[in-house]
Amino acid sequence: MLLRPLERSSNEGPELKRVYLVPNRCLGCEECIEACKREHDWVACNYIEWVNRIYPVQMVCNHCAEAPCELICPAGAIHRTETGAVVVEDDKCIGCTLCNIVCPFGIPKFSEEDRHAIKCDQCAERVAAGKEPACVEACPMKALTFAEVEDYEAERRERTARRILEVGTCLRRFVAKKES
Amino acid sequence: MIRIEIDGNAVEVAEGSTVLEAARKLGIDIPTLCHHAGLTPYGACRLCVVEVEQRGRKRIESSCTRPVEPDMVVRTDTDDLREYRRTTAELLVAQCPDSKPIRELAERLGVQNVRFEGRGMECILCGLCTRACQQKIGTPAISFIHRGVDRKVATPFEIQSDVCIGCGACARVCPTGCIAIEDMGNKRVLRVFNTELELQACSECGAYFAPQRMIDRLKTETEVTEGLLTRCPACRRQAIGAVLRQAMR
Amino acid sequence: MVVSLLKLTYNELVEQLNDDDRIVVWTCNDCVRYCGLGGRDPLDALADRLEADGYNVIHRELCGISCNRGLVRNRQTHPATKPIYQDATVIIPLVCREGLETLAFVFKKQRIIDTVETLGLGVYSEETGMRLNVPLEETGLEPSIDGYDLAELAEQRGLHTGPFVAGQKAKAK
Amino acid sequence: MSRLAGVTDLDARRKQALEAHEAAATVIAVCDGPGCNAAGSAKVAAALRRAVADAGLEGSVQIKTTGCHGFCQCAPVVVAYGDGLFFRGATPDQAPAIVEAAVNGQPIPESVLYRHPATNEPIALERDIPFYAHQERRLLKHASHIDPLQVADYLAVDGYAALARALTEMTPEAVLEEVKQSALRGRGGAGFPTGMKWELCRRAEGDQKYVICNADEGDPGAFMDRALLEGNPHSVIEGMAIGGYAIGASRGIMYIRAEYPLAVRNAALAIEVAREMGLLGEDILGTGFSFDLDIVTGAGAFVCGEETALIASIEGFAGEPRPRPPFPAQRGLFGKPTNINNVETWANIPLIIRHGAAWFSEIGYERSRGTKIFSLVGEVQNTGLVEVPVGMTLNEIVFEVGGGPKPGRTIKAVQTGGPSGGCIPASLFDVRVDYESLAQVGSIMGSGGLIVMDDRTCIVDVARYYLRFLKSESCGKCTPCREGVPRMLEVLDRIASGEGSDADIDLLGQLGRTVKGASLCGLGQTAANPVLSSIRHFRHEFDAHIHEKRCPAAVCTALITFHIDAEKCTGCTACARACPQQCITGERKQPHVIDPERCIKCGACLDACRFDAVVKE
Repeated sequence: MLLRPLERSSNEGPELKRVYLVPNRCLGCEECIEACKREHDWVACNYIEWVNRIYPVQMVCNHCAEAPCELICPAGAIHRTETGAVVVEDDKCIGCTLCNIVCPFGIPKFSEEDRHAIKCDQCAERVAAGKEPACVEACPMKALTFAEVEDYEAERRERTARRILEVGTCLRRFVAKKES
Repeated sequence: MIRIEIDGNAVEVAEGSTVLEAARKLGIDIPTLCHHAGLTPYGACRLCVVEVEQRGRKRIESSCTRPVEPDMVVRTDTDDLREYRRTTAELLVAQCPDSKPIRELAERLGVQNVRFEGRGMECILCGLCTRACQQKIGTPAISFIHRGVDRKVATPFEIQSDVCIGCGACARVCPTGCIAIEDMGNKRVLRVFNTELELQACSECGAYFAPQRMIDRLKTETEVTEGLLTRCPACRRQAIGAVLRQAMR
Repeated sequence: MVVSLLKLTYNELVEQLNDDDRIVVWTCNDCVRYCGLGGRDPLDALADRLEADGYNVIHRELCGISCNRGLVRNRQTHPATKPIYQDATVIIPLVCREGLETLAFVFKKQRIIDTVETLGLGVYSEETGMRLNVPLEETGLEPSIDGYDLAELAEQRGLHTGPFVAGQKAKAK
Repeated sequence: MSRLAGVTDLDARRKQALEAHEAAATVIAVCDGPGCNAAGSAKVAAALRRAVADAGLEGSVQIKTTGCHGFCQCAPVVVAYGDGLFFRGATPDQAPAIVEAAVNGQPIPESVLYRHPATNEPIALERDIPFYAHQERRLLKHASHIDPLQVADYLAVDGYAALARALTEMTPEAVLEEVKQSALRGRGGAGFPTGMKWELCRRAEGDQKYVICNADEGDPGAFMDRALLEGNPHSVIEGMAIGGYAIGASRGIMYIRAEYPLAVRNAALAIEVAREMGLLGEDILGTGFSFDLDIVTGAGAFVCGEETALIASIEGFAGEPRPRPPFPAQRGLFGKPTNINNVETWANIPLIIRHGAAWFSEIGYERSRGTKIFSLVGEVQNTGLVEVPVGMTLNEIVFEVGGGPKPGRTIKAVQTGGPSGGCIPASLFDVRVDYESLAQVGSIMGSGGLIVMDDRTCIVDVARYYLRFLKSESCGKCTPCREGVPRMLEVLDRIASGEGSDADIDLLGQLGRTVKGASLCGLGQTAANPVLSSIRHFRHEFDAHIHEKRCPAAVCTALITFHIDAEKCTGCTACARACPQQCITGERKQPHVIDPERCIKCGACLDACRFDAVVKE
């Protein structure tokens, strides 16, 4: 009864936008969390994790394809919207917390006050209005981007290429010196 | 789509929806206790009763269970209905005199004084917990026992349940909040159901984070890597964060 | 990183508050966090203590970079927080001097309690914690590679290391 | 028993049965219904067999045990055919005399002779007894001819002829049309037209359909369905098979409450026999129609008589009603279209098919046609099972069939429809007993319980009795019924103990309206009827309890006192010896006195006194 068959084909449909992080730009100022709170009735659904207690990494729902939370939710309260976001329907949630335990990233929370699970809905209203999600807009360091995979990868390729170029220049100079 | 009339307003709703859903779409407030959008309708609290007129015949029905049909005329606020709701609410307060949500609801429905001696219960027998447990979680750990005034929610034989996974859905759907779940050390205690469950310790930080039975069940029902399930969500975030930091410079 | 110390103790802070004040406790989440003055834990500890002592804390604000005028002004105008700042009478900032001035610039109507003294720039590391390396001129200290210990500085100058209230929850009056 | 290949086989078997019957010169039928059985009918039957053997009449006299004849007042009842000599209250000692009377025709020994209660005239023949004479017995016509365990007896009275006719001569539509034409209405209480119900189920889409026989008769004082199932189970089986044919259902279920072990046994044996004979199962009578029956025993919850609760119970869930719609005809047992009728309705079907809709509907009143069986009980001369045309007036039923009140009493009211019905006062006894007329006076037809109350019955006490019953039978699912009924009982208890006020009557009205209006199922929706109708018709009795602190019928213990009339008391000490509280004192041969402080009002002294000296007020 609990597990419904894996029937959804995730790779079809329109290109979907996601929130991506450039970790070394993140200061850990938690502006994203505050922005999320303000957007979602003072309950944030994203986290800043401190790796080795120094490096901040912003953690937000990945809206996985074949999302475990969506598959495990016995009440059918978690579903995928047209924009590809995996969201909780508050009034259908029965509060079993299975989504919280099953998420490989440990993202969904449970609000004891409102009695339903809380997770990122990718600011559905804002996105529908043509804006970026609150966390992306609020990030003062522009460490977060809201983009389709292709666009984000293109930017990332460029970043890496630039680094290789820099390293390459260094190396060439170093090698040239040695040879001479 | 089916077009029906509620309190003089026409509304179109999808086939298979209930009168309650149609009324809420119109912004008409119908009080409910045993209704939950995620669970099958039950029609037990009878607070959501409405008058349904069809082919000239009027009937009183619970709006949460009544599917819409074409040419239905619904009235949600007649004198009779108000009396039914008020009396039912008064009976509920008499049943659970100490329950704050029930008192508030009764006040809203116009109950001024309760003319009956309290029964001192905390549970209003709305069946949300049993439905969540049986239909959704799929482990019939709790159900109604006895009948009439003796009816109550309990595990079989009112002893430690051997199927409860300790998810706590029962407590969270309860409108009166009478099911308490406490985590004490390595035990999760559901005192009203005489049930104690062992909690799983996180393999990283050692914190107790979820009942072992729940984890065992998730292991059989999901494809999530097993190592992850034995970590608490906070440690999972840490682990993934470290990976991200490494991978995504 | 900017190195700051507190000018006031908790008792001196509450002397400046009235019973009918509607208080916002504000913190920056950057340098002051490393100095042990600000960030989420000191914010909650202070706000809890104030509430326990009967003060009307209407909001707790964590503004990641409080010396950024845009971000601060954003709080003032955001639909979710706008009514709060229209209502508030006092802001208790847990920020550096720079942040304090930004707050004072943005929030004209509120009383902003002067809580910190900024001493200069420093470096944070896991082993040594925060140390002051490049003091401001008015401190009269020489720049130093090893840096100055904050506790010692606080003692010398009559200042206080943070936080106002240590992390534990305050007891009721 | 060999399988019947076709209708000719069936006719041959029927002929055989008739011949066997004609061979026996005299048949003595001993009623073995629950009432007579409790009165020792099994011993009487054994004694009769011995007497027959002793007299050497084994060839010509046959002893038969049958289902309930209906006249429970005279239990155990023995009837001798051909003339129909009637023996009341037979005992084993009387067996030789009964056999002798049966063989020779007359005379009936005085001790088992029936006498007219009013005129004291001896009546020898069953058909002359007013109790039977005023009835229109159709379903019960052969009650005293059929041994439920002998299918031959049923075949001899044209049993299974209707099934054969339906299967071979009629299309399912024609059967349906016949039932619709007959205007038969559900005998379980609500009176929904049976034909229409069948048609809804027939029209519903589904690969599998079910017909269910509701034999969960739970009304206090009602035993019509029990008598039918115990006495003539084949008629119900035949009706269900015809219904299955008309509806398109191949499976049937009899839901019988476990408190009726004899009904369960007889029905199970009858099903087994019918199956062996090929009247149930695959390819019935070679017509290609298949229909099979199972028995499910209920655990005796009154609410399981409600259709949806009954279905839940069969499915293995707790017997709790479900909201309708969807109606069982749309989604019933296991989600399939299901038709539920009660025992009496099913038993009527073979008669309709055999004799035609016109025959069935020639009697009755307005929209209610045919006959209805009532169990007439309470404070009336003739108690038992009576079958009368629907629409007979209560007067006729109570005074002509029932023989009127017991000596020295007056009849006050009749409760119809059991705990779901209402009290009808004697002033309204010219009301016709049909679905619409009863509803007009605030009661319902119900499944057929008629409880007669006389001047020694307290209406408040009766209402309390029904509420106590409903309180313990409410499943507890919905709030108004679970909480409202016990609260109404609390208020009535208050009134019965003399602490009531006028506000309590208003409170009862308010609670009653809510329980009636807002409850989920039929149990709750009718639970307030006894109280509301009592208040409506007997307000003066409630007022007497509230204002005068007096119970007019001297029933409510808090409001009555016992004292001893000194002039009548002879000082025999019988009362003092009977008193469990030992609160009656007095010298031998001197008038005794009851200590009112310690008296618990049990009435033991009243029963013990032979001089009418104990007075209850």
